[in-house]
Amino acid sequence: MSAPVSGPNPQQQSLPLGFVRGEPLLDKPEDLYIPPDALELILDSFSGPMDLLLYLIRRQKLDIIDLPILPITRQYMEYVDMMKNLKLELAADYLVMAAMLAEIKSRMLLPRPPAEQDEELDPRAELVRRLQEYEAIREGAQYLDELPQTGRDNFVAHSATDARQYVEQTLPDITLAELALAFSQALAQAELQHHHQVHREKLSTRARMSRIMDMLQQRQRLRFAELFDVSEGKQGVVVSFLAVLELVKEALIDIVQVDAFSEIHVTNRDPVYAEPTA
Amino acid sequence: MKSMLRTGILFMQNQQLKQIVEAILFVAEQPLSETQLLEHLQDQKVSRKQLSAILDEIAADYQERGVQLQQVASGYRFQTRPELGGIISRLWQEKPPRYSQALLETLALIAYRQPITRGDIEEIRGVSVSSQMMKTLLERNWVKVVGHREVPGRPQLYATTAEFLDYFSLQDLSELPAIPAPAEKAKDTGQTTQTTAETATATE
Amino acid sequence: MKSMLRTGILFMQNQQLKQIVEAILFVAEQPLSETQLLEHLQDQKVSRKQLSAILDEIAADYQERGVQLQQVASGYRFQTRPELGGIISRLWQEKPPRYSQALLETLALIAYRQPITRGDIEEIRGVSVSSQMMKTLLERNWVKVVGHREVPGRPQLYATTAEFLDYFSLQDLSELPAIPAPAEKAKDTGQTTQTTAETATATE
Repeated sequence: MSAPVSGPNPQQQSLPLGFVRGEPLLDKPEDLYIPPDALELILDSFSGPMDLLLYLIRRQKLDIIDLPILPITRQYMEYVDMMKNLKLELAADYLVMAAMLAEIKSRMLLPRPPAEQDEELDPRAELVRRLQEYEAIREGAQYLDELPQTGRDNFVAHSATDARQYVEQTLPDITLAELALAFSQALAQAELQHHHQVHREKLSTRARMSRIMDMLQQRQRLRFAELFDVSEGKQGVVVSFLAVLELVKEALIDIVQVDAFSEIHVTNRDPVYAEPTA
Repeated sequence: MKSMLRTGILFMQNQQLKQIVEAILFVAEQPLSETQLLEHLQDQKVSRKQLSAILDEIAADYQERGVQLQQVASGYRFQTRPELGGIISRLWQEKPPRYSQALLETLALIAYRQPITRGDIEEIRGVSVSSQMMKTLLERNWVKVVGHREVPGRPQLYATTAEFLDYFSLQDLSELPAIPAPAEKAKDTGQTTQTTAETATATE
Repeated sequence: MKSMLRTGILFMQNQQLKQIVEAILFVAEQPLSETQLLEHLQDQKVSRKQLSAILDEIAADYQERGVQLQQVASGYRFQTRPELGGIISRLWQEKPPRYSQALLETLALIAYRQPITRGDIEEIRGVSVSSQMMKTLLERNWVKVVGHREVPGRPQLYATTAEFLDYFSLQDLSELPAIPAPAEKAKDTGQTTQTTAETATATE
């Protein structure tokens, strides 16, 4: 509200209308005569009814604040009438504005009781406000257009690089805790699925088998006696023995005894198994 | 002697840091903020202050060159000197896009009066805003929906994005040239005007 | 006097040409040959010799910078200093993905129940084990085939590797955390947590 919109500013007046196919469309239709075939061009050149309205005001070097509603409405209607004949669908928004102008005009022409006059606002006020705001925004649009634009005025600079070859493929990390948790979850799952007792029995031998294989993984050769832990009692020894038999049966380990009554050794089966040809 | 050596090492370090920052900015696909640069320089143990000084030095080095260091909303990037735009754009067959008056006005309304609804835009421009135009602005990532106005229909509120500022080589909205403040609505109080202006500043 | 002026103009022209060549090279998506550059500089009336000199000057200017002018088969382009590759590559470094629960459980079963066949794992987990998952574990060198079970089909027996132990900083498998029996697990949550926490600390 601080910036009064000045009417007779030739600089501003020449700016807004823009170009129709390269031709400046400024004061050309001075007498409002528009050749019918040019109408479409003119329609294209206005970005809307406010644009046209502003053009008409500026062309007459009139002040928006003191909007001379009668001549402007008349001129505006002449434009709209022509549009109606030719390009009705394009003119829809213009018709709304025409109706608004007509309403303001009629309200201004009608005499009003003096009491009402004080309270009621100038019927032009809302239109004036919108025109002022529109004019400000058109100024903003102008500024935007003048700002340096990427791809028009400046270009982003890039350099090639050989650095992509140094990108390492990172593999997911796991912690021991996660591994242990996953194991207990897998077991819990198994508990739900298998009959309790059968499961237990089966696991104990298999667990012992794994332990023997584990031991053989660390050391190629174990004394037979090392496979048994006396503290486990008879049952433990039996489980260990069953595990050894199972492993032998599955041809995972060899049992070696050089001489009769000499120490029995358990060895890992041929390491050839580790090779893909196995 | 010792201090000379130390100065030498510092110089080396500084030069190498400059090289790194420069190289990273030239290969990054997007502008990089100081924070992003610091992240990439974790191993080099660079302070924000040091980085600022390096960026200043680089900017000075490129002052008279064909490309320059430019700070935009989302960070730093190298871009060509503005006055070379004409020559460089000729490298490409296609002409740079020219935006219609209608699109520029819509964009200006969103930029200067954000957050704003499509209804607000239509009221000021006196014309219905086509869905195609809003789609263009959204697809270009210049504009985004930041919320809804709590009135019947809950219309979407639009605001501009960092990409919008980047495109126009702006750091923030306050760099937009000022335009007259919106006049108060005939029936409303002056409150409206002030709120709108404040919100616009606070948004980015 | 006149010659000084002329030198001044030449200097100006030269600097501007350098700016243009530089900017074009930084914006072009491909390396540009001298011929291509000359085409782009038609309006500037540059001779091939002049262009060569300009390219030499630019190359010298960028000698110690983060990016350098590089001549490759198809022409000139700017490229980052070779020794910065490692640092720059961080720009594209992605956060490591995460293994699925299925993979973790499979690995855990192999670790705790080796030697074990895929069929065994499937039986315990109640779902089929994908070949992709086994491939991942084999490629990671955490798991290897240690033999075959002598049953129809001779299924492969899987066991963990030395790399697996190294990865988890274990001396041998007996150091794997003890697992609470499934039945106890429900009641004894406190214990589980503690074990987990300890192991986690030890791993890092």
